[in-house]
Amino acid sequence: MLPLWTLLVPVATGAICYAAKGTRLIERVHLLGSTVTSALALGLVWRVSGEGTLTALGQFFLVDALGAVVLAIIALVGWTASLFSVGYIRHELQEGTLDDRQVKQYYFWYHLFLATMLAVCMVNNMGLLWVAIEATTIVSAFLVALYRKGEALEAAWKYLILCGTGIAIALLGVILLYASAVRTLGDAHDVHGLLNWSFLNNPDIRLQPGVVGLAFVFLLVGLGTKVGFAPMHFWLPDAHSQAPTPVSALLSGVLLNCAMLVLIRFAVVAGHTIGLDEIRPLFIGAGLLSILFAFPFILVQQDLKRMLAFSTVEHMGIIAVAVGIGGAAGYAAALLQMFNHAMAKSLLFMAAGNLTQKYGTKQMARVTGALRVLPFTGPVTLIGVLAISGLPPFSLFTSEFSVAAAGFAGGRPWAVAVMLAGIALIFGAMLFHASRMMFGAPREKPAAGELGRWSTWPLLLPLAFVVVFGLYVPPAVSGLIRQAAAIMTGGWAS
Amino acid sequence: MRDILFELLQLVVIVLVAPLVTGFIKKTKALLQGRRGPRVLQPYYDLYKYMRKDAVVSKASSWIFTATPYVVFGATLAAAALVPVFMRDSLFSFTGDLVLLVYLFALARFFIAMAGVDTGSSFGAQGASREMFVSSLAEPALFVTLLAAALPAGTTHLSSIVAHAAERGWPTSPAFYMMVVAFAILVIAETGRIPVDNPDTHLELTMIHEGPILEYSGKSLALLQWSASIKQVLLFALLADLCFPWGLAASADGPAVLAGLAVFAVKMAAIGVIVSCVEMSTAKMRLFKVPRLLGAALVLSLFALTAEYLM
Amino acid sequence: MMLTATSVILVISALLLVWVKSIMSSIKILALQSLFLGIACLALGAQTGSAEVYVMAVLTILVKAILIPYILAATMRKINIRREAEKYIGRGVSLLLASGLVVFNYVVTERLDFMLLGSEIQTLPHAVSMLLIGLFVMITHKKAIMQGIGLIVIENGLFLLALSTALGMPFIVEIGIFLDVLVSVILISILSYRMDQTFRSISTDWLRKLKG
Amino acid sequence: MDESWRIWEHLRLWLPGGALALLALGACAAFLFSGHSAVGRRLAHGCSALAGAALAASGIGGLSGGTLTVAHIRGALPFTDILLRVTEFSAFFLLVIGIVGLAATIYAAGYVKEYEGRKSVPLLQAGMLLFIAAMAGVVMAGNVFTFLLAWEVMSVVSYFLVMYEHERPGTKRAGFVYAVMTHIGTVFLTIAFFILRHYSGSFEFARMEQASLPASAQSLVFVLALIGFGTKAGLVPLHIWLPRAHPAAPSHISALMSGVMLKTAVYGFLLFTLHLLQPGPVWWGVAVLALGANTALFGVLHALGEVDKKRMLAYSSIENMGILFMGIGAALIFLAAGQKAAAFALAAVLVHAANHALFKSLLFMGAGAVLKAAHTANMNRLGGLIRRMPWTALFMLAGALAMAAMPPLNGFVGEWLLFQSLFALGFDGPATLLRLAGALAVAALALVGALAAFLSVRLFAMTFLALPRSEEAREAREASLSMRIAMGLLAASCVAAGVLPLVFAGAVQNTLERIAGFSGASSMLEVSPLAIAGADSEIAPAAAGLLLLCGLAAAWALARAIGGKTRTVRGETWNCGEPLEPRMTYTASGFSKPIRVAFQRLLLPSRVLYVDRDPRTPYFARGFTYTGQLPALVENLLYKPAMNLLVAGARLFRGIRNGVVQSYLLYLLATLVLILVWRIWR
Repeated sequence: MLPLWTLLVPVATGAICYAAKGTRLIERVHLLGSTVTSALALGLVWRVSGEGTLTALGQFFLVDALGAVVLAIIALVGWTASLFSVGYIRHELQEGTLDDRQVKQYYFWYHLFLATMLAVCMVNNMGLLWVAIEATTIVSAFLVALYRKGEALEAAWKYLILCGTGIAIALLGVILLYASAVRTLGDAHDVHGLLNWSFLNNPDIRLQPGVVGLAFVFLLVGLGTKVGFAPMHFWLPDAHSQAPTPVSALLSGVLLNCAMLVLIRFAVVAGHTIGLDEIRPLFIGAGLLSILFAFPFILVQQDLKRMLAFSTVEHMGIIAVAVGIGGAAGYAAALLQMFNHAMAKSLLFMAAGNLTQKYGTKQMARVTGALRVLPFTGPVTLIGVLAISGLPPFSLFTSEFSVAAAGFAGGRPWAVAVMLAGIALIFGAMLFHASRMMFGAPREKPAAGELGRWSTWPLLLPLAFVVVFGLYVPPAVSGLIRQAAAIMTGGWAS
Repeated sequence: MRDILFELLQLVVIVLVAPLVTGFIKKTKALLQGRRGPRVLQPYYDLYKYMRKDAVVSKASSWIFTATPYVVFGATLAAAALVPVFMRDSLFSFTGDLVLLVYLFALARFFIAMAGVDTGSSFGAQGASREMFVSSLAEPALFVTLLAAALPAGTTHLSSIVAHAAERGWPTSPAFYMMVVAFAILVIAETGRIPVDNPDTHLELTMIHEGPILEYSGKSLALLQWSASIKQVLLFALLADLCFPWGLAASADGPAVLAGLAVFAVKMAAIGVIVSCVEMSTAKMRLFKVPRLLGAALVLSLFALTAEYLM
Repeated sequence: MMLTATSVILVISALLLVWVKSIMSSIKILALQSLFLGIACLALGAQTGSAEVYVMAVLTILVKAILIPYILAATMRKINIRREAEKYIGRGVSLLLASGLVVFNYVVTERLDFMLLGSEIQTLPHAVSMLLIGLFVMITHKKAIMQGIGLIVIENGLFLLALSTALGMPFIVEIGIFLDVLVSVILISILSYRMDQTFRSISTDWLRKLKG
Repeated sequence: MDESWRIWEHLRLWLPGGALALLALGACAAFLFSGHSAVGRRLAHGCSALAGAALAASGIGGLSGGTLTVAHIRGALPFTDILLRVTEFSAFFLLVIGIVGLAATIYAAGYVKEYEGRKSVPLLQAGMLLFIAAMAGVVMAGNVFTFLLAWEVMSVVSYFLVMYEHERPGTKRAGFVYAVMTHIGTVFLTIAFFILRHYSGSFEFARMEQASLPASAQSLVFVLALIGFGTKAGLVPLHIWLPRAHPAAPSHISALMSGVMLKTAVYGFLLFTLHLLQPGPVWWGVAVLALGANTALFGVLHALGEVDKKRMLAYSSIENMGILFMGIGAALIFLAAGQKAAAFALAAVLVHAANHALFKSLLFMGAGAVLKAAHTANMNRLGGLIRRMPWTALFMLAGALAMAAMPPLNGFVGEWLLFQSLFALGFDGPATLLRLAGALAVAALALVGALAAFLSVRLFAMTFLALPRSEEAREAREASLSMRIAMGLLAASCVAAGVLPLVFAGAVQNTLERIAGFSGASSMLEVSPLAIAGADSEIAPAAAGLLLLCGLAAAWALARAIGGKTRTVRGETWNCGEPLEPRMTYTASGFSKPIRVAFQRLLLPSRVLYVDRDPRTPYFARGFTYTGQLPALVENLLYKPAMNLLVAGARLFRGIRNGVVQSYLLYLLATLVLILVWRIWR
């Protein structure tokens, strides 16, 4: 019954937040709700890592190690972001950029957003997987459009239209898959269970290669839009830069991983029928393209949050390359990279939130001497930038090294070489912007000093993960990741 | 025991003979120019005079200035202990080879240059700068020439080179002669003689070696000039050793040594005459013409090497 | 057979959508299209006699043929739009291009052997071409609301495909899809309303601030 | 006896790890007590002093008796184990790191007072400790992951240390260029390692050594390694970061960077060429030799053109790295030909590496002392400091003499060994052309050596001699005790290493004995406590030093004997009758002018003469301002254009994101269609 509760708690919290009166009360409810949600989710993860895949409501919910990894990300980032939200929203209230109604809406949609993402990790039926992903789009679109600004509106619109279209294309893929399943196995099995992951993730299942191949193309393009593969990623920087900062953290730290999870699941299923060699080049191609696309935009970027968004595109590319490389090592590396990136990127986005709120601008050119102005956020941002570009002793170094190693072992040296080159270039570009913002003597305005406890302490959690996982990954975590990789390899019989 | 004594004698001879050679060159130059010129022994009188004079030391200078003459003399003396003059072996041949020799000279130059700056006089600094400049251009040519000279023996160990060359007999290869010419040019440059430098002038525009020691007087000056002439003899001797090393005493017995001494005297005289001829027949070069001369030496020695390799 | 006929009609209506000028009339066309779909669904229900298909037919007619057009129209009235639908390219050209897309897609789908999927699957090319036309409409029109309409056209095509291949997706999935479509249409109308409030227009020309 | 031996055995095992632990501990202490920094500072310095000693000791310990495995920690993924070990080869570098680290620590105790109140001192100390630890980690790394981890940590930490005084103009850029260059270099290394992994099937160096690669792959790895480590070593044209970064850091950090960090690049390159790769074709050696010679010449010429003391030292580091790579090149040529002389060349490399570590860090510390005292590193504004800071001057003199490779200091031993190995190449190189190459290398080395002497004279004389050319220089005060102790330590070790070659050359021999393919090293190179003997020649530095002393004594005695006792009176320097003023004395830029003129074809110096004319009459001028400097050619001709091209391209490409949602949809459609086409017509 745990999954059901994990879904209901955030929905209820959202509803109460919407109904409740008074900011303080809302905040309390919000904090309580998100804490409970994360606790439940982590509990799920714990059970899965202990007992393996578990199902609930018959076959309706299914949580396997693969989903558990993303579930853990949602729990951690979601909790951090919700803590951060309190400080952020208070500040916006003081500034007058948000009013009480919007605050209510914010908390309402925030929890709904969490719920939809949790659903993505827990539903068994792959059709519902699609429904859940579409739901995340709609819900988060409301959050992106929270501010009463033309830009916010524009971002939300682009987000909705592009992702809506993409998802619709993906639906075509789902339908084809289902159709093929019905044709081949319909009379043998119950039609309703045909789209279940638990049923389809089975190497012995052979559907019609032609259909599934076509279906996978639609799925890749459609879900790829949501994941943010170049050149379908253009909604991403807008949405991420216009949304309230905690939401940006969720978007690029969690939502994209959810989409990636869905894509991986479909790829696994498709892999049974059409084999790996049809799929791997697509993943690697999409990944490399995303990495190379991101570089120029980061190099000549002026907007801080948009720069981070493009770096997210790059990292989704890295993950895609890792998935395309495949093999137990490749998948493990991909999942580790997912986790580490989620931590580092949410850290960076929240730090960026502090910067923008402190300086009152997202233009990097106007930010100077941040190390002095924000004695905590400044160094943290610097660490985040170094971490996100895969420098040790931070966690992404380990995972990116693993990706590269797996790539060479898996016979993709050129892909890895290109990837490494891209990463190095992007490091240069990001460091250029970061050092211009961080170092140097600050101007007299704004006066030095952090915004407050609520906007600094939450950063400690992801920071801890970024630093600790760089040197030591607890066996429990690596065990879970190995399980997940095993699920993927077990699926992808090559 | 005996040969150690003789080798010591060798050292003493160099130190004592050095001013004589200087005087001899001055004299021959004067005669060639149709003057009577100073007496051959004049340098000795000069040195004695300087030694007894009180010294005037610049207020601006530091202990570097005071120490330099001793360091220079010491380094030159150490060098003298390495070079065989009339015997095949030298006193301290085990301490080092050609490279050490060159670097001992460099050490002396190093201190002279610093002393030149130390007084704060711009002549001194200028001279120091030029000194280092010329030497740094001379060094590559010098080393390649040494390589060419050491090539037949296959070692940079001076005594062995001498021994090997003495056995070899009169060389016929063109390489040998190119090497000799190159080395001669370098010796002139290192000894600070026309056309590279003019030891007899104190015009700030022309002087190189005289610049740094301009401020010196008394004992210090004496030591510096003495070591300059010792260095000159050493370089001449080196030229003789590497180019025509015949007549050096192979063993440490009286007659051989006497013969060696005689040959040595002849060699010095010959070189001295040649040098003075060159000095009176050429004019001093502009400073920035010097690199070409040294470059020529380098090219020559490289040709010499190539020829040596191809034979 | 009947489904194929329907699908042809749908494609034609979609092409018509490319042709018409006024937004209101395109909404009407959309409603009609959805109605056709509902009817076809009913017929299929009659053929197979499965309750789920009936329910879906009713839902289609209620949601897609009545509710959604109503919402859109209401929004239009609130916005009381002044000018007609503006496009990047003229009607003739766009019609030409759209038909070109359709042809391309027929060529493509020709090359895949769908005999495995059985005869009804002939609707696949039509579905795909509706998808392409929908995209085309979204691309060529400047009015924000038209992009919403394009989205629904795509949805209709897909629904048709689902119907023809496997009597629709599993029931619960279908319900979910309906819900998503409905909510997204509501969102679209809200956003276009706010657009009108902010820019005094719903032309996407105003949505060009976020570049680079 | 036996008991003590067992204790020593235990120590050998525990020292290296212990040193790393101490460093980490110290760093933490510095952080924890950052509030009241006095406590933190003492703790941190205590730890790192101990650690430095421990590293040096473990270096000595590691020089004999096989490989020690220090630590092996399992990682989350199969290839992310952390493996630390000490081989004879890495022990040598540990020794160097230990000594310099120790000196730097002692020096820092006094030097950091400079920053008290202005900046966070604990951060600086923590950085220094981590830096030392990372460098030790690089040479102790036993597998690829550990190596790259330590390597990158080293880069990151040093980046932060360079940025320590980020308010100063130019520092930002310096740090940025440094970080980017070194990171790109690391990418090359990573790929090289992975290629090796591909053929050896293991990430452990010990296993990689047995792998045999096809010739093409070997050469590829070699080139990648050359680029990767060449970037760290500052080989021209990959050097641009070095003259910016090294001077920007606090002086003891500059000392560590120039003295030790560059040596890790040498270590890495030797690790590849001697251990991981089989002996390769001759052209490897020739390429490295040429590159090295080129770098050395470039470095020394630019150093002579520089008036900022620390920048000048940085360029001279480039020069010395060039010299080291010349040696490596010679060694590679001999290896390719299977000649024993390789051992000799390698001995030259190792000895010179150690020597350079000693005297360059000494010089940087001296420069730091002067900087702290006179608040300027511009030599045109210094001068006459020998009276104000006699001790610093003395130690700097030792350093300068060492840098000029003057006997009997350590610089000479390395220079001599290198000359010998190049002579050996000239004597009996594998082929005629190679012998000629040897001759040319000899010429290049001689030129560089002589110019280095010029440089040292300039460095010392223009800082400490003549008259102070600025108010600050007149006000300068002697460095604090700890700084003097540190410099004295290094100066003493310079002399020691010069007079008793055993100190390093002996260690080198132990090392060479065990490097693959040098079992016969001893036959080539004999090191007795007092003398080094090669096949071709021998020197006894101790005897040479003794000889020099005797010479000095003789000089004094002679002067006394002949001249008797004379007086010395103080007088004005003769200045054409004018009183001598500081501004009349020669400046650093004037001192090296002849070089700029002679090499102007190569260096294209810029010279600007600004004449402040008297408005009333055209014939007189109030003043002249002359500036002559060397342009950074490589940057202007190579890097800047490339960078501009990149940025312009990016701006152009950014245009596709034009903000029009329809066009985004078009991209989507196009992608879909393209993939479909690819899928179907494949």
